[in-house]
Amino acid sequence: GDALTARYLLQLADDALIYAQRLGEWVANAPQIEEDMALANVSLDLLGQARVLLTRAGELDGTGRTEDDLAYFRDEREFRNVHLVEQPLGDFADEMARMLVFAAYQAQLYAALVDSAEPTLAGVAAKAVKEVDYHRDHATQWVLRLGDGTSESHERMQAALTRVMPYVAELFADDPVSVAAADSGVGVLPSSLQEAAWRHVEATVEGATLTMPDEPRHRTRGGRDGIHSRPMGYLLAEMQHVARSHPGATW
Amino acid sequence: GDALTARYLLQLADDALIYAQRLGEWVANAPQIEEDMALANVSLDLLGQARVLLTRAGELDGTGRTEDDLAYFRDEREFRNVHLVEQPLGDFADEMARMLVFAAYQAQLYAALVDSAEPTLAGVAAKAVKEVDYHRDHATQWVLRLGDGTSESHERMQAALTRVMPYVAELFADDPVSVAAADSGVGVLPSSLQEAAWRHVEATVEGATLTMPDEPRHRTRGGRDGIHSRPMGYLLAEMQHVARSHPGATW
Amino acid sequence: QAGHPSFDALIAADLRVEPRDDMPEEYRSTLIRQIAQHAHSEIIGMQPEGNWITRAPSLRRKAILIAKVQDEAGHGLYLYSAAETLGVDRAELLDKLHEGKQKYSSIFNYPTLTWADNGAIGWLVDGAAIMNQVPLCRCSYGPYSRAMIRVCKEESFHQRQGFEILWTLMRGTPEQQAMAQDAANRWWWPSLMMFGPPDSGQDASKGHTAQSMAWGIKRFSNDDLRQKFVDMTVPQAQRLGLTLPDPDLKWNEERGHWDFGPIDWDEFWRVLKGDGACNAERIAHRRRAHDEGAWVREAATAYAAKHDASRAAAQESAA
Amino acid sequence: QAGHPSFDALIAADLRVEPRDDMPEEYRSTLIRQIAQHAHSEIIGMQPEGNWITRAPSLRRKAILIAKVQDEAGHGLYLYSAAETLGVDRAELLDKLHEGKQKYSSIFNYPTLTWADNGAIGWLVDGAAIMNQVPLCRCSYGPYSRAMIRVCKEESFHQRQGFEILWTLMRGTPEQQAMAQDAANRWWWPSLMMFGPPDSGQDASKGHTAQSMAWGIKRFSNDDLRQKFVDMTVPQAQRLGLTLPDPDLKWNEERGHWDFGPIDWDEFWRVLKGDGACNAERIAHRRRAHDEGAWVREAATAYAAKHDASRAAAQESAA
Repeated sequence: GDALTARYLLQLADDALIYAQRLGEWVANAPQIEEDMALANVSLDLLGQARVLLTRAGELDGTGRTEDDLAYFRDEREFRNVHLVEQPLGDFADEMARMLVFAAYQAQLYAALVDSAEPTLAGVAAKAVKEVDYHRDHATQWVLRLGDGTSESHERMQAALTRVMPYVAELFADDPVSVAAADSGVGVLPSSLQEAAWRHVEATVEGATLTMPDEPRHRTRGGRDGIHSRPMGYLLAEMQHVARSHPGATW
Repeated sequence: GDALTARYLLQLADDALIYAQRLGEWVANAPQIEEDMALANVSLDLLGQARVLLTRAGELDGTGRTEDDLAYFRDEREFRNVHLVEQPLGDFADEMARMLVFAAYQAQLYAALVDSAEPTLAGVAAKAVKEVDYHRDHATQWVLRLGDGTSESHERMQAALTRVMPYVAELFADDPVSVAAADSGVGVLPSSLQEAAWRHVEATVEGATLTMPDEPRHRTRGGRDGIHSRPMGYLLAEMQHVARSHPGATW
Repeated sequence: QAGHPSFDALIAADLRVEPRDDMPEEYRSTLIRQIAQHAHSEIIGMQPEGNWITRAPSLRRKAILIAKVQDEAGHGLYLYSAAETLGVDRAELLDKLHEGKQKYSSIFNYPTLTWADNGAIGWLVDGAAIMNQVPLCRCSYGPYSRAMIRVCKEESFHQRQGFEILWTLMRGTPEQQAMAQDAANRWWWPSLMMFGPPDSGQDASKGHTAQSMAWGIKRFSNDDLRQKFVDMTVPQAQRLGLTLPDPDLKWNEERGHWDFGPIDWDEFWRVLKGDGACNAERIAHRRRAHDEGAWVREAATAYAAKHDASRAAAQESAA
Repeated sequence: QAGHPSFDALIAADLRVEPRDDMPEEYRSTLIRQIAQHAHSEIIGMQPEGNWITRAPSLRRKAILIAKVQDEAGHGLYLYSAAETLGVDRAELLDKLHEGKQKYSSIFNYPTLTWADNGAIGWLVDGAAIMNQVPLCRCSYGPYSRAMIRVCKEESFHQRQGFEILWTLMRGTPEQQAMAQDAANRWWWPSLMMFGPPDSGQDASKGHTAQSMAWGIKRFSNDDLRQKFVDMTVPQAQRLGLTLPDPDLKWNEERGHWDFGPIDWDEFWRVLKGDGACNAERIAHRRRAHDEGAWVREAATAYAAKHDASRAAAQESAA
């Protein structure tokens, strides 16, 4: 059904949108100017994916909402992104750990979705596979450099890997919407992406002279149902405040 | 005129409101439980002052706006508070430096305003003189303890005094609204409060075995004209987001 | 083990045991564990609501919320003081909290996602807490029972405030009503879990219930308290216009109680063991506040020592 | 001092001086100072707008804004590279920025208070920058002139985007119009100050203008550029429907230029000397980002050294 497809697109869009928002916070805060540019690039790519997906979701769900209606006028409980992307900035190693995991996931995701029965999604995927390949490579190169750099960077990178672990399982969990979307040929089962994505992560970690952390005691859950973590409310307050302060305005 | 009085009340109210908001951030973050309670107390007192003053300002300016209209539905450029109160939390010494300066100012302010020609303001002042006396004493005691505590606390307290200095002059600057309010018997000239307020600060600093910092190279200005610093936008986004997300709702 | 004849006599007569009284070591350690857990719950419980102080949607609600979180800090203080009468000190108990060696109520590992959650916490969580705490006002240990009398008075005030938040939302916009219903949906089951696992009927031999009852620390079983809470709360939900998320909820004429569906004890144990939404965050928050405040506490101690010393010297030279 | 015949010949023929060419030490140091200041301005200039990335009121505007700030980072890189051809390196120049030994454009010490400020910065600040920079595309130093050609192309794009932000606001709600007017009010005078203090007529002997002109680094006086900017901008303001905050602004038929009122040079010098709204904040922000990133840059260097070494070893053993 269209409502289901819309809901599936919304999940993908929200992951991209919220991560784009977080990466936007790095701009003018990165360790070097080249990295300000690179992080801005990744942010822009994700924002681009989000915009097309949100627009299409608003068409399919019958509400006629625009990309901006969906980004600026939904409440926290209506956002469908995983917890990984909403976490506040940590240090640069945290960001590279997050990007490595997320881009490894998205690389498999979009590779599968180029054949989606939903044409807009197939189109987004065709473009995104190349973008995400760059994101994954960028994170990979940094994990290698930090892991095999100085002893401080090695320790920080190892600690960041440990900190990112609780957020991983949620990416590959088969939520009902993804299951239904996979059944209808629109989507792909998240669990089917895990092995290939994780192979890349593990190879990178090994190449970086780091070790894979133990399984975490805690795993995040609920993002796809609009259950978010504490930082999400503040993120949305910041993101939406100007738009909400001028209802009905055009920018 | 009533609009002028309203504008004067708004300045006083915004100082109290925005500082109450910042102090609210300390709750569950203070160095000890007693201090969570004390900072909550100061926040509550200031919030109480702000609520009465905002309500009266909305009556006097002819717009019929409520305290919540004024707190939640004004934009940054319409807030009239000084920069001191909008600064993000620093360490505990920063907070005690800010509280010492602000309460020393407010103690003189409200002592003068008990005779205001505006009865609501006189009423707020009569109650507030006692509250502010407690705030000032609380900050004073901590500045003494930190200044004359350990060498770390001495250094931190001294550094905090240096950091607070750029924000002091704005409190005692004679903005046109205060000048007019003083002329009409409603208000008091900020510059007339400085000597007594500063005497308390200097005595405290001396008693705390600290030294008064040099005059700062930079002084904040413009708060009374709605020119704020970078942190103000984020503060308002957080404070107003829920209210703005539900226009017209009652809570 | 040596007997404790005076202690046994006090318990038998349903009188209060006071700090100076002789008492069995296990009674003391049970009380320390329970009072500390209770104090920790108040302190950790400041976070889920404290999180909303900066975002409260009206100034009146903001003031009420600050005052409420402040009360929770106060409850923590009373309770740490009660624990201190048993020969431990607050710093030691806080260290145990921070190291995960003592617990706090698992309910605070659930997140506060919307403003309505502040209503649901007041109504359901404080409601359940009161149901647990009122009997503790008659607890055999004097300092604990007296602390609980103060706490319960304020808690019932909080419970009414929570109810009123939801009442206002349910009379508001459709979005506000949905927000209230969503909060009730999420907090109902965790509130029922607050009474602890089953400990009556065939479960009566598990846990500490029997011993605590014999010592006059506990007066009712978990299951009895849970049933009382359900019976009290269902009519309140009806008055609010909220649907409680339990299809099995129905009045049992025969029992004179509300029947309710099975509780997901797997979730309870999972969260208790650390895999709840906020376990890591709550403790990390506490530790950060505590660690960042260490230099302040040290300064206060150093200052007091200096000034006590100089006061003592002054008195000596005056003598 | 030794003469520089080949340099003099290049300048006289209005040809480009290249890095390998002999040049007077003062020419080199003037260029380093100017290019570094220009690069620093791009980098510091990321902050006032970067500040709004997270709050841009539409996704389209957010994307445009990210791309713009990214361009500024890129301009900074081109310019640092141009400076490096003169025998300094970027790290050294950044240190001087962080220590306050080299300047950046004082305009960035003004705060961005509302969304409309992003429009005003594009329209007025980038507009003034272009006016300053277009002549630099013909600067006598080759690497600088080539960097400026790239920069100017992108800047004029930014200027149009800024204009379009304001255009949209002026066709929006009354609140949006007020926001745009307020931004124009605050940015107009500081934009005029961007051309620097008066340096024509009786002021012609002050400052570096004369020497820089002789060397082909500067092509027009500050005052001429300022007048060109005013002449270009006033009709644009009229098209936007904005009032510029200068009661003395009027067309002078005789001069064929717009007359404008006196500039508050006291404010200019005050801000330049450190007492502007954001001086301390801008440098503190840069230093923090730089210091927090030190371990990352060190790691990259260490990694490159290791892997270059192992590559070299591999090549050697293969040889």
